[in-house]
Amino acid sequence: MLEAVVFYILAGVLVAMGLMVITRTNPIASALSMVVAFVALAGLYATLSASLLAIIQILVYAGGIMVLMIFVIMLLNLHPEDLKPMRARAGAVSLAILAVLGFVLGPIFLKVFPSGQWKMATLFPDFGSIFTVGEKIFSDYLFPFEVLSLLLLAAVVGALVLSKRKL
Amino acid sequence: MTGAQKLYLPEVLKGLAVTMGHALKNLLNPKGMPVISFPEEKKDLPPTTRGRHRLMKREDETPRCTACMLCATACPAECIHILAAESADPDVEKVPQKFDIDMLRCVFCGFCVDACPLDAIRMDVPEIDLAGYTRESLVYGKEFLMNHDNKDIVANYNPPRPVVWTHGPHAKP
Amino acid sequence: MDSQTFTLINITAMTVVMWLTPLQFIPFFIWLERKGSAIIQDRLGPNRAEIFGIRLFGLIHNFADVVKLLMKENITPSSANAFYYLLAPFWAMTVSLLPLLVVPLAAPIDIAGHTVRFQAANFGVGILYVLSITSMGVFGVILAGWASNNKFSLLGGLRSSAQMISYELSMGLAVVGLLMVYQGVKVDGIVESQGSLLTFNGHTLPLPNWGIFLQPVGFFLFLVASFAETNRNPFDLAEGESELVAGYHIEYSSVKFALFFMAEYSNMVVSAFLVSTLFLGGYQVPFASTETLVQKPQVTLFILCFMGITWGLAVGYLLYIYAQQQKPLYSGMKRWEPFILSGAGLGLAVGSLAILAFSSAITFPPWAPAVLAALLQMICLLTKVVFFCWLFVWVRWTMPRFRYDQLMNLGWKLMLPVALLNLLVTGVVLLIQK
Amino acid sequence: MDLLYPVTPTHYLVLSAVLFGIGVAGVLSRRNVFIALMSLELMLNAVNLSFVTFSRINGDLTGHVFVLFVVAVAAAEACVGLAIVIALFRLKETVDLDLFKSLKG
Repeated sequence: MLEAVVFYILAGVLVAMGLMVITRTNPIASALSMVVAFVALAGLYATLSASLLAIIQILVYAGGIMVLMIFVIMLLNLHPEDLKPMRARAGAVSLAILAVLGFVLGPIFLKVFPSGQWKMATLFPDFGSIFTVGEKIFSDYLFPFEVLSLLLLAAVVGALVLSKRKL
Repeated sequence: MTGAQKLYLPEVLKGLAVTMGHALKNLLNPKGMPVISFPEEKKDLPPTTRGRHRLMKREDETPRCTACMLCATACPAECIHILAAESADPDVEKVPQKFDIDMLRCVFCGFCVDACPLDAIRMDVPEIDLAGYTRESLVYGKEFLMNHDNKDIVANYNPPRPVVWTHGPHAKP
Repeated sequence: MDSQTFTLINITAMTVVMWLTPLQFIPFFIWLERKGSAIIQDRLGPNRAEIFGIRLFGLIHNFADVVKLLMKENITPSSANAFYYLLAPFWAMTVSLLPLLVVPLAAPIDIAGHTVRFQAANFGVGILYVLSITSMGVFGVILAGWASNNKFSLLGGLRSSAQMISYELSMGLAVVGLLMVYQGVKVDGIVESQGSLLTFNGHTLPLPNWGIFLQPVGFFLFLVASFAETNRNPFDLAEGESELVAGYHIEYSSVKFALFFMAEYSNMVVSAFLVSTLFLGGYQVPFASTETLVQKPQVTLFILCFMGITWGLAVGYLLYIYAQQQKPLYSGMKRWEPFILSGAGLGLAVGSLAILAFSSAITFPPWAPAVLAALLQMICLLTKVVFFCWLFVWVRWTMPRFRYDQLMNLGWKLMLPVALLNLLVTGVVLLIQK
Repeated sequence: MDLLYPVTPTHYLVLSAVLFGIGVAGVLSRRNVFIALMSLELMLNAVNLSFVTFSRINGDLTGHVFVLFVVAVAAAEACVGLAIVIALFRLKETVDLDLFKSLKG
């Protein structure tokens, strides 16, 4: 019962904050809703016993990427005419399309994969902790991991080249 | 900067040693601190301090001021408010009926002292803690300005020495 | 009482305690800051506020401050974004109170078949939790800076958030070095491994197995980064008075300002707790492991009494010379006040001496050794924390403020490479030792 | 009530789908480049939630590893994306996506 309550609270916050992100006029308000959404998502990860990911979610997304985003929004001196509200028609149309898709695909999905289809597996101890995930990364996924570091380096250099006025 | 200074840390430690030395010295010998605990202990001010105003008196205890308004005109802060009245003395034309100085506006420039032709106003009362709980309490009236002067200062009053020009158009050969 | 209920009560109680701990430290810290700055600068410091003539060497000023801040006018600027403007101080305060939950106050003890833990939450992710919470602290500053609609506060907020992000990296890497050395992320595990003696190449050295000895570079990096994270001098550019008036909290008054003020000090208390827990052995008493303390209560009692004697005498002596050497400075101060306080110190010393003298005659009840050990460990941790609080004050009144480019250069060009190098060296040494 | 309780992996997957849908709607309907970027992040996070859920279903950590990679890629994306936004803002003085069409033929 407790799990269900926690899930619905977190899911509710997540969806509400997601809607806030796309409906707010002011990007700062969007970004802050996004932060709350990420914290809720971290909570959901924790209920799925992915403790490391929950922390990474807060540390990297909420504490890193979103701060960068807010930083840039504040740095660019936005004119008031830049802050256009959501285009109501486009929003309504896209949400309607998504709702139709949901209503068409949802029952099919539930038919093919009924609610009881998937069970949570019994987990080995330390599932999702820093040690087990680290072991997985540094054994099976070592090469992608190293390539990823290259990607990040490229991103850093790219960002510097793009944003610095005079190199 | 040298290499050791660029590392910051050695210099930081030196600085920390200095401040800790002061802290320990003062902790173990609080009497040695060069501190004046102000409202109770007061610093001796030099005799030429430009302090609060006072109004000078004639020998018959009437104010020297003749309400000529020169000080009020000279005042850049417009803090002097004078109301003139007929004088009882036939030799004196007028006396101030009211002479208020708003100390909250005064900027202590001393122009009023320079402007006065009768040496009736001076700024030599060595009071620097002019504070009050209400605005009204800091508007000093004639009675206050005439009677609340520092007796020691008045007794030892030394007018500032005249300026002796050593060069320029006023220079004396 | 079954064990589950007991654990629940234990966790709840410890959560409350750990939330209240920084709050309890704040008045003490502010007093330390004022008096410390005063004696560093050859001043006397606050000594006027009183309650019935009792002044407690300026400690009463904190109460006066609280009253002053609560009674001030609570202003919201008309052009501010009211919701976020109000949210910011609450966010700052909340986030500053959370990280202490993972810090253990003492080793767990067994009483009457139950294990009492002195740690509110033992997350599997351990110290990473602290890093993630502190990374959320930036938002309070950013929000305050942006929502006040004031260019000075915006500049202050931007500066401070850039600074916090930059130094978070060095802080995280310093912690990673520590995790490599102690082979674990859980805070209680890290503290437990700091209880033994340092071994190097099979030799046991006469040093405790503390992070500061294993990771000296990491210690300095963490310390400097925590100064920067708490926006504390020499890194307090966020509130560079000379150019930004007060930085991000320029528009805040009354209770909202009090919240920011408290959050700043609470952050420093948390930093002090973290540094002492991670690098100075936490609750561990040097050269006396938890087992020693529990098995030999005489030793525990001896250390406690020894501390009581030395501290009692030191405090008593200091207050006595204060009472002796008063000029008419503290006029209106009750002359007996320093004497009473110094008498209390002396009493502590004498009492400790008496207990020590008769300690061989004491028979300990079965619960006593564990409780005594826990008490000693808590006092030990608090001593370290108070030392770091003093360090914060000490550094603040010693160092000039950095310039902004110097700050960024230090963070990115000096501390980050050094932290990476530290990791490399640590890894190589660990590999060789294997 | 059967649908809502107990919470099964399907619930997480539905939530993930809803979140993805919100992200898509955001990208489609908002022209502010920051909000578009954030909607992209929302979509990435929706996928992450699916990964974690499937990982939980199978008791296998591959999903977690993948999420970590996605987070790293998202960080890189945000970093480069924001740099591009800054460069474009210097050029056009706006953050409206519709006005960034100079590459269009």
